[in-house]
Amino acid sequence: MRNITYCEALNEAMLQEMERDSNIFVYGIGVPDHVGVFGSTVGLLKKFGKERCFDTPISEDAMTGFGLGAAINKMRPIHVHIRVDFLLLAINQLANMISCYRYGTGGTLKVPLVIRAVVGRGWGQSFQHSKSMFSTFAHIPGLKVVLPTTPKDAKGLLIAAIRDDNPVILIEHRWLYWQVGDVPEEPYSIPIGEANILKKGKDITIVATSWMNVEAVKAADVLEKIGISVEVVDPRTIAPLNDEIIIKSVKKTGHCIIADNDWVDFGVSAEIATKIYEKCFGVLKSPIERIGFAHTPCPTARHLENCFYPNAVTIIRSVEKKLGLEPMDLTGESFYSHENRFKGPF
Amino acid sequence: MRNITYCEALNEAMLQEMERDSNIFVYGIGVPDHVGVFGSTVGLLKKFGKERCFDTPISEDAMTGFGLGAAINKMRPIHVHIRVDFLLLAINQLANMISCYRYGTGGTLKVPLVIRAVVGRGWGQSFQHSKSMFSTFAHIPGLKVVLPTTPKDAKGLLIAAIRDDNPVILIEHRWLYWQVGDVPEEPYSIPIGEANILKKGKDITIVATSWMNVEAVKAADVLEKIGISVEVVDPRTIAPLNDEIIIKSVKKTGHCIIADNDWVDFGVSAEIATKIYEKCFGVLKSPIERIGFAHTPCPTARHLENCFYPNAVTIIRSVEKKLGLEPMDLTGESFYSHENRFKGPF
Amino acid sequence: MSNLSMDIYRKLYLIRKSEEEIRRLYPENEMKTPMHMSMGEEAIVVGVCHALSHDDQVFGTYRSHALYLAKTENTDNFFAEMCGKVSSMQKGKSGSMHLCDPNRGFMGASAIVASHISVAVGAAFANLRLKNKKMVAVFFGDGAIEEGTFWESLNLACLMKIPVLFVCEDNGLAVHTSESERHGYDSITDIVGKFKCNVLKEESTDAETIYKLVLKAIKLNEENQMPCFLHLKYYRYLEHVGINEDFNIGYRSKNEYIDWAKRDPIKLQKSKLLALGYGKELEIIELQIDKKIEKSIFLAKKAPFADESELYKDIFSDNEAVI
Amino acid sequence: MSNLSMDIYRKLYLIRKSEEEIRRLYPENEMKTPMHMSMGEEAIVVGVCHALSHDDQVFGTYRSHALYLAKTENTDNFFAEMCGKVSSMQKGKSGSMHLCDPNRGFMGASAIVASHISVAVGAAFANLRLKNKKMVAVFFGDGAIEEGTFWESLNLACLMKIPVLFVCEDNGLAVHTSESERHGYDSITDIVGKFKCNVLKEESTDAETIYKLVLKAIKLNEENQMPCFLHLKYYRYLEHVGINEDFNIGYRSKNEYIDWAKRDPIKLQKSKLLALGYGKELEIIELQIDKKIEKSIFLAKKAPFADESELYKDIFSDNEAVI
Ligand SMILES: Cc1ncc(C[n+]2csc(CCOP(=O)(O)OP(=O)(O)O)c2C)c(N)n1
Ligand SMILES: Cc1ncc(C[n+]2csc(CCOP(=O)(O)OP(=O)(O)O)c2C)c(N)n1
Ligand SMILES: [Mg+2]
Ligand SMILES: [Mg+2]
Repeated sequence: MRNITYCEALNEAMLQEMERDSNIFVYGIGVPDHVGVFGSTVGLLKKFGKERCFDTPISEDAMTGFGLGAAINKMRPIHVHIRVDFLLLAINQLANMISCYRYGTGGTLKVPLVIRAVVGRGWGQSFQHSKSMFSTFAHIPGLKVVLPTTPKDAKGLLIAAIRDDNPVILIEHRWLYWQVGDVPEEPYSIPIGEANILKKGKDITIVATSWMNVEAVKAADVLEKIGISVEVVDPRTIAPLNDEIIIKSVKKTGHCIIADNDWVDFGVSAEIATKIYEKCFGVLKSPIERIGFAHTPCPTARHLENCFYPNAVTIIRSVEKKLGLEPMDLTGESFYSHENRFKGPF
Repeated sequence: MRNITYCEALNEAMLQEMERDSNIFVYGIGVPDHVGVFGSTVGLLKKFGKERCFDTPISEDAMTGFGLGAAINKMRPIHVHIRVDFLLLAINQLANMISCYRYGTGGTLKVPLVIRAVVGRGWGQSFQHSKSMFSTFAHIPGLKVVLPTTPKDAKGLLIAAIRDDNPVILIEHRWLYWQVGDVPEEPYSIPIGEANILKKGKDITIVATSWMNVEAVKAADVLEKIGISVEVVDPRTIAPLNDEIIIKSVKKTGHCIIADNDWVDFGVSAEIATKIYEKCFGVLKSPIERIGFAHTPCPTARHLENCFYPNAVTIIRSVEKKLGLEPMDLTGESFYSHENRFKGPF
Repeated sequence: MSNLSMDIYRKLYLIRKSEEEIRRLYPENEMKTPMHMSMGEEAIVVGVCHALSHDDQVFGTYRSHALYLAKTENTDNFFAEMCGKVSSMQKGKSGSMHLCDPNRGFMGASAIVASHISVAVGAAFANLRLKNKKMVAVFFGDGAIEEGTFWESLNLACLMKIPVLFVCEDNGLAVHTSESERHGYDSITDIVGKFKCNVLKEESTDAETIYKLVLKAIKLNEENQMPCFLHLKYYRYLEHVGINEDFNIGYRSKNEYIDWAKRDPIKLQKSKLLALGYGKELEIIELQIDKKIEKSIFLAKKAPFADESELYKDIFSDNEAVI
Repeated sequence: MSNLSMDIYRKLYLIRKSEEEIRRLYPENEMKTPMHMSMGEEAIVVGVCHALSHDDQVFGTYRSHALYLAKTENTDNFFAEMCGKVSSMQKGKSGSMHLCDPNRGFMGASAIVASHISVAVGAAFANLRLKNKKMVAVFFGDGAIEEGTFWESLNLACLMKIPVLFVCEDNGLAVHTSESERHGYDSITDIVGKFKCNVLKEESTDAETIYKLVLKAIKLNEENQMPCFLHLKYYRYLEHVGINEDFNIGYRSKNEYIDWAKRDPIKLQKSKLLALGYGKELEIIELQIDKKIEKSIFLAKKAPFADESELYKDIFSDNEAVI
């Protein structure tokens, strides 16, 4: 047992892999500075020098193409974005270049490129720093999209991404950075494309992505007190989406809620719901409930932001409704509060 | 009755609106040249001069921001892209700027901006000129996304888009350009957010987008011969998605196929399917079948391209399977063949 | 001259004082929005905005406190928005990073580096077409010129003869990264000068100098119908985001700051006016502004938050029902 | 010299002849891929590629017939891919717009204007780090310099001292739009010259002149470790896409063509060699190439199409099962 944070796990994954393979390098805006992308790249510059850990101009599009070029020439780049929103400047590279480069060369070239992008709430980030966008990435054939939830996943999936010969986008929720968990010291990888049951249960299944897993587990813990047994399934990888464990769970429970860390409409929750409906046809006892962001741009003011984002309480109320329960008394329960974690400036 | 093509309908819509309101202008790469974006902008330069119909540098990102800037200052720009793939260079403007500009100004400014983008097959367009991407646009709150199918829709929805005070993206399949239909001469608008029943039926519902409606209607006509009554519903607008007519239809038929002009996974078909499953819970007689592109980059060679794209035959076979019918003999049927329409070069 | 100098001082003082109040109040955690402070850049925005008319338009970045106040002097809305209150035009939806006040020509601010530059060009194009004589100035940092869209926008404005003022506020830093680690050239003005563009540059912290430069830029534009690129240096006093100094971190030296602070734009303007014997007038102005700000803060604090339904409003025009 | 001239002629002739064959065969509709013909640009690609070694790498655009053949001389794969056959390395998936042959240093071609430029910079960066001495040249049109990513890539290469050859093939046109309607400046080389970049330009249609220029560029790079921007003019003989002339349309005049055709790169090289008395050798070479091409076309036509399962292959490496 060695408890470290998700952030430390990410850092350790890169450190160990970079020690193993000198062709791996990490780059991106702010990567080598003292803040190190919320701490995740801290220490890498000192250890590997600026040849392998470097800052870049504010040129997301070119820096993404740059990664592709280095990857087809046998390097293994890790490109880091402190917010996924900035990656929108490079969608052309993702959709028109990276995702199909190998295909277009008849399999001659490989594209071992990792793109890490942070999502999540801060100190009033507003509408330009709050998107998730992973459903768009998942929609495009040729990209793998991974959303680690636990510290153990963070290390294992990042190592798997680095070792993968294909482009992998890792989506990391910044609130997860502080999650603490048991993480093996030695390098290991967790297969891309495997779901994970975060909590076993039998009355209802919650499929959650990224941070929403933390909220879902919390909701499950609270509901347990009134005798409701919730199973929380984390797909971890959304492209390719392996739905086996999800389907098995829903077949068992008969009820399902999907809690996605994104807008609901045309999001990941739609694809997962469709798969479940199809494969559990006739088995589902109630329609699937989808929980996600309000379908609005994200506002700045905290009280509006709180309405924008769902949380454990949203999930609890939704479970109660689905199972026909009276709303339970939640006074005394302590839920995750960002405010308790930090105050500004960003 | 006046039959004109979809392309002529688009052209007429712009012409009539530009005559009405001198603040409307149309621009984009190739817009004023003799080819005129597959013919749709032909004649506008002559009529309105290059102040209101102009070419641009190959700078999709800036030209999109440019449209936003003109729109908030009370002009009404129409930005045209000969392929939607090029719009990927401007996703940042769509997602981080255009979609939330009004929101961020507390409703002070309006963004009456139309973006027209062409999708569809050509003479071996390959993986960089064959995307659809509209599910991504639909995912982002603050954008309206419209996919006209018939010539009448083309004119009415484009006029509606031009008159709308909000950003509207119009997705036009290039094969539809040759469709002929009755189009009123006077200017008229079709409300954004209204589905349309293209063919009435009672045994099964096909919800189709863009070109797939033509294939669906063809499939329906063929199936009619063996006594199968297919209802074809065209949502026309996917954001905001008004599913009333779709739901009514599926409640009536009990069976549903969604034929989307895009990749299946994480596409529009997932959102529509989820809505149907939810609102027709217990009513559906079989799981929804989703038809779309193969989940691969689009290849160039025609025989592989033919496997990539679904068509009326795909739909017929799918209906038969769903209704437990033997595959019917299709010899003698003539299906749409691109080859008969034109040969290269693009 | 003294009227001009005094007006300029008023704006300089208004900005500095407002930000000082932010520094005082931020730790109370009522302003839940990331503060990218302007301290140090006041001469630029005041100089430029003073040369513009009320109806002229500006576009800014997430670092727009100074620009917003220089253009609008609207401290009521400023503090209301910082506190996320319903009394702000944006009702708290936008925060510090997306200030706006279109009626006073502040057309918006973007927190995606460089993304507003092309928008400004489009806005200027519309003004040209509508012949309404409104100028457009777009402000951005030295980091923004690394984004491709800057070059696209510059090319476009030069090509179409759109009279934008491109105002590059060069503090030599993008977050913690110095210019030399980001730019593959020695002089941006040398490069831009090769476009069909007027180019002016200045390192002064004297707002009046900047003001005169901008008058010149506007005149140049009238003469040759070319946009103008203004390259203006300044020193960022505080950390990239947040209200503190950060000289202890080591990526820059405090000595630089000390040098620049000697010619601090507010102090500079004040000493000029004092030398001219305007001590009394200054006192009055400062007092008025202190009051104005105090009142704005009081109102902001007192105001309620918007109703939760506000979340769903103002996404679409005339179409609130459909979201 | 004569060997060099002859080698260069061989490549020039190979390219021209191959495209003439495309013009002959395209109406048969077996090549179902959009043809952006190279005719007119042969001197550039041959001049550049001849100065590169076998292992050096190039990146091209949708208009890469000439570049592909100059770098690889691989007519078998070329025609197989044009016909969409399984005998091509890409098995018909890519067509005319996405030629590639990494083993011969042709690293790929993109049909999204300018999108490959940054990829080339990254590839050159990898070569630098891996110390494998491979040069990288990236080819793009005068339209590509309007895309922001060109400027980002240029800045990056200059900043990081990555020795890329940026080869701008300037035909003065983007589809039907002339340069003056797209560029807000007079001279791109004047601009790029202000970056930390070597700049060379040439209007010659003599491949040997280009060849020497590139040797100079490579030498310059060794001396000062800066990338090099080569600005090379040429005339596009045919329509933007397709195999026909288009002088009847009116956006350009046939007289321009007639002027350029007088110094057509293939004719020019041939007449130089003829003047030196190499008539016999030329005949032999031409005959060899005619045969080579004839055989490649024969093989391409004869080859079968790939199995339909090919659609799903080569998306992911080692991971064909998961798509
Ligand atoms: C497209 C994009 N990339 C990255 C960022 C993160 N970021 C925020 S501010 C900043 C530095 C910008 O520097 P500069 O333009 O010089 O402005 P300054 O902060 O110095 O005023 C960066 C990289 C961003 N906001 N947008
Ligand atoms: C990003 C993007 N925008 C638009 C197009 C459409 N398009 C194809 S070729 C072309 C012109 C390019 O001109 P240039 O770079 O000079 O190359 P040339 O065709 O002259 O060789 C355009 C606009 C495209 N392929 N990619
Ligand atoms: Mg800066
Ligand atoms: Mg050209």
